[in-house]
Amino acid sequence: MITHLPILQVITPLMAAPICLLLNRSQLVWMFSLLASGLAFLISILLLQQVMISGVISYELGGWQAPWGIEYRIDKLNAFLLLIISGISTVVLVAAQTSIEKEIPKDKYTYFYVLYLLSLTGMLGIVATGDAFNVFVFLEISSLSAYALIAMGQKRQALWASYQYLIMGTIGATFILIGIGLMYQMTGTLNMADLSQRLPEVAQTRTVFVSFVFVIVGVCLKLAMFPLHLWLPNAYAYAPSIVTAFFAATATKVAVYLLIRFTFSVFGLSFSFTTIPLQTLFMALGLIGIFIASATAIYQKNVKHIFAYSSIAQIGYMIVGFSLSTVTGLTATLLHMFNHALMKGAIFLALAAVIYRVGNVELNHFRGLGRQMPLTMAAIVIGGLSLIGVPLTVGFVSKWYLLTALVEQGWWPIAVLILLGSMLAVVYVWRIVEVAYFKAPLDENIKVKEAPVSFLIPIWTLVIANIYFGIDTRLSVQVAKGAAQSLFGVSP
Amino acid sequence: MEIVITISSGFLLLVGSFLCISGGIGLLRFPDFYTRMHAVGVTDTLGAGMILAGLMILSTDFLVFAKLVMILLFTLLIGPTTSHVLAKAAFHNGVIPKGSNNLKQTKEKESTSSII
Amino acid sequence: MLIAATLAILVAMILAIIRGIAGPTLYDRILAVNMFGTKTVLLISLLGFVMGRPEFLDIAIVYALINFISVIGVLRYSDTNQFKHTPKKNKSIEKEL
Amino acid sequence: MINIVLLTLLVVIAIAIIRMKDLFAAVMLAGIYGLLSASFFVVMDAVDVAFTEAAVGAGISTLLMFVVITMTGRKEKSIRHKPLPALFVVIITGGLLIYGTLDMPYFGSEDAPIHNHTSPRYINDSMQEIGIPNIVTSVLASYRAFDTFGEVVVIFTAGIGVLTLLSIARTKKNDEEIESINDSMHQQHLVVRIIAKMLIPFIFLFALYVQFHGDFGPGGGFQAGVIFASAIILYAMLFGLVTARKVINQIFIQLIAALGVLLYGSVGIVSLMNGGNFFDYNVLSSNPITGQHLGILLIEWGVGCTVASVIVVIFFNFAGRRELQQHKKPSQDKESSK
Amino acid sequence: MIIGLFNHWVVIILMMIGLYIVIAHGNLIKKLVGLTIFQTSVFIFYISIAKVDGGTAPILADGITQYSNPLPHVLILTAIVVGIATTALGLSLVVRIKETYKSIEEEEIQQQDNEEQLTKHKTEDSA
Repeated sequence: MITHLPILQVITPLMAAPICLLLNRSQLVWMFSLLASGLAFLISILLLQQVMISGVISYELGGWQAPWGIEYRIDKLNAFLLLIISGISTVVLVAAQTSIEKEIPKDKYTYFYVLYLLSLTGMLGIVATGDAFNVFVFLEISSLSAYALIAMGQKRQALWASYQYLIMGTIGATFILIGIGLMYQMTGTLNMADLSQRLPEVAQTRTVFVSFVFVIVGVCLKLAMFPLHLWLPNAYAYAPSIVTAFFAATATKVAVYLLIRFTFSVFGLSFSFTTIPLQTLFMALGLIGIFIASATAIYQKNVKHIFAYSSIAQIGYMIVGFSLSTVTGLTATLLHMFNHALMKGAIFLALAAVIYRVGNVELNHFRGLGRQMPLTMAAIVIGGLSLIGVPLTVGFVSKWYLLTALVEQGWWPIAVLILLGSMLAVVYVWRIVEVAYFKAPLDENIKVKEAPVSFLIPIWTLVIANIYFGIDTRLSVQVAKGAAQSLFGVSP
Repeated sequence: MEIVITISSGFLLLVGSFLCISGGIGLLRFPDFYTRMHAVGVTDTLGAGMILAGLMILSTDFLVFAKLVMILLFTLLIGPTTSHVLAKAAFHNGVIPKGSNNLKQTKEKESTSSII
Repeated sequence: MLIAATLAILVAMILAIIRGIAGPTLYDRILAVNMFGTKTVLLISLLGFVMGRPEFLDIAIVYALINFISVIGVLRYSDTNQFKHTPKKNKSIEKEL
Repeated sequence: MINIVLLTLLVVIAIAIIRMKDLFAAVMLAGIYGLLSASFFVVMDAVDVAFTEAAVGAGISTLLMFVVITMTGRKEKSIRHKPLPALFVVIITGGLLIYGTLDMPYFGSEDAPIHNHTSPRYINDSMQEIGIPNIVTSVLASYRAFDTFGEVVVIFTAGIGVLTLLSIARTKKNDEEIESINDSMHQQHLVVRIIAKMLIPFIFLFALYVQFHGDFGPGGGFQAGVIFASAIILYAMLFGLVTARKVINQIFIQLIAALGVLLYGSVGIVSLMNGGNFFDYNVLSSNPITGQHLGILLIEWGVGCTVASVIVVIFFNFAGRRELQQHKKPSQDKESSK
Repeated sequence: MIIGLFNHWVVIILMMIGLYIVIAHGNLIKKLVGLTIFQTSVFIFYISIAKVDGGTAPILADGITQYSNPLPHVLILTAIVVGIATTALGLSLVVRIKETYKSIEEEEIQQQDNEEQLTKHKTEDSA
């Protein structure tokens, strides 16, 4: 079975989804999806271990040789991403049953879990595959389930947000489809490894240039990179809180992964960064994104909105690291993907707990929560500190690597700008802390209880991971660095 | 034998094409919905039948022949039915034939015909 | 002769499209779509013979069926009030075009 | 030559769709667009694709749009909110694409890379390796079986998505009232009902033919599923949703949809158990070719089941929502007048 | 060159018409129609690159040597299914939006959202 791990990784949640539909008992379905997701997590750990020891694993589906059949190709980068996605999914699922009680009508529970598993499948499939068209198919699985999950939100704005996301997402996916088509037309293959072999021959043609642009724009739409981010805040703010926690921690990471995969592995480093001024463009957009999104976050009145905009800003950091196109820069991006998943997972789960107890996450309703829900609010504070990049939290590690990478290149002014951007994060996190700890509750008579244990366990798992990986950085840095080095073809 | 097949199929195809085009012209040139429907409904079924018959003569394979027969059966069934339903629905929903200026009269007719 | 018939069908299709675009009433359009559908069935059958692979007539059968079903669908769902055709509306549509 | 005519017609229709204010007309033109593009696919030798596009693009999606329009209103407001920026984006994208075409291999040229790298193996060796004449089916169901699995999961996801959004708890009272309305209305559809009763068995038969004939000609599980579903849709449209639901229970269809996905996946898992890779049909039987045949047969059934049931589910939910709305409206009006 | 690339150009025009409808129109159903056209045009593009001059449908038969490329056909079969899935989901969203907002025009929905936001903030500020 050990040789079949790559496919089992994707197949486990995939097959679990229709079985869930057959079970159709809410408690049972929850347990079962938790089991499937946990199994996927276990498999991803085994995979990462195997990749770290023996290098790239290739798995030929249907037993057909690579450019003819579909190939799964797991290297350090994939394995790392698979670990993040399945891990977060499992942790978030623990809280799911309690959280959806208040947010989703009872007869839709089963559908919720089915869609959740399908969405997980889609993300894992995108990351695991080594075939360009297969990426498109699994991208659509994850997006379609995402649209439906977001639309399950209580308010009517959820529907509108989901519709907007559907339009933007489909345009993005179709752009990727056009890009893949042009690539295929010039090379005659869809396999990523094969493409990277055959693309250099035709790299000078205008067609390949256009296909590159289309793939990048399509991925950036999915990524919610700065000028294309308009769908994200509402989609995150109005989705059911569990869904927000899951997507905020994983969905954009998958898009960043695609960006890295296409630029570094498929088109190749030299092509990607020479044919168009990708470096300056992404650096500029990333920085503008950090500032505008952080500034917008400061003026939001809904805490979910605040952190949704903060997500866009954090994507900016990843893009800046990516645009450096050095080993350290990419390491910083990969680390930040991992760290951001941990902190946003914790924060949004804590917000889910607040919704469970208080009913909404408008900033005024946070008054006095610091005393009423101490553990939950402490989690938000630690997550917030991590967002800012305070030492001893994971946020610090990735910021540190990013700054090192910038200084390596001698780009001092940008390093200063990044630090300034972090200051903006201080402002919006402080606003929440101020309201929660230093303002009297809205209504003294209403007693708000601490969140139930089923919330506290996953929240604090993530918070402790936040601190642990902030102090003991060996594991995460080793994997991220290894992945970055292998992308640059440097032997570690 | 060869010549007979070619000529007869050619003749059928020609007539069929002529009917199709004339139906199209009718659809475009006639003054109101009901006359247009008349033009299309009549020529469509016959024209399609002719062309399909022409193709049947040309076909060498039994399966092909059988499929053509199926298509012909379907068109013969479906064409008139659609025309019927279409005309009824149009009349029901108040499309008035040109020339019948008396609106009231048609309205009355409609109300009586609504149970048909 | 097959080619000539194909061309004739194409001409008929173009005429149907013009009527479909011009309207003016909903039923004119449905009629045009229906005629277009039957013409497509014929076109596919003819193309099979022109290209020398007539075994693909299955597609033509599907077209015939789908055409029927969609016309029935349109008519079945056009019995709501908003589809009541009034002469006044008719004029305004004509003006628009 | 004929492709140029068809493409020109497509452009004309697309432009007409932009100008149409009447949504009903726009959707109808979109249906024509689907039919035309399917004809284009036939000219381009893509018979399988034409089959699917005709059934889906011209049939199912047009029908769904009609149902929705009757719920949401027919007229488009004349505000076009951002024509200039849109034009700008479109011109940039289009210009870029046209720039990209300049180095493309010419249309139909034999020495284009795509005809010389992977596809020769499919064309030359699939007969020995898979043993069925339809190359598209071989590639779809064996070489790239996992993509097709993804496709089935996509349609399954869509089905569940529609269910979460539109499904409503049905009450018996509601059903009965809707049914009585339907009965009075159905007197009108006498002729069509008889014709439909004659046609429906043929359609089912044809669906089965397409399902099994997919190895030798155009067709396969997906197309068969759509045809099968369209027969049920035809029945539901003419005999009323409640009657159709009595014949085909919604829970039951969901079950079939899930089982289809499971059937497809379990073929892969069985091949894992037998020592091959996922979807390696060679190990399903002692003779590789027999194994391939068996594998393709089973997964085509999986596809057919899922697609048919999901499309039926989607249609039932849309139409059910509509009937409920239509049914509620008069009673609401009464209340408001009081 | 013009003959060799004409096909591709027309297909690009079609794609752009679809994209234009999606971006420029405010009606939600019209947007979905535009999306369908956009996607269908991409399908047409894929299929037309698969064509080989003198080739025929990729179903093996005696006496035929030249076949068109089957792989794009397979890809587009999958993509068509993805297209219908997206359309169905989009339409069900439209139905729900119509039920809750009583409108399917982008402008009006946006306006309602803004108003709701404003009134909520006002009441909160006064409180």
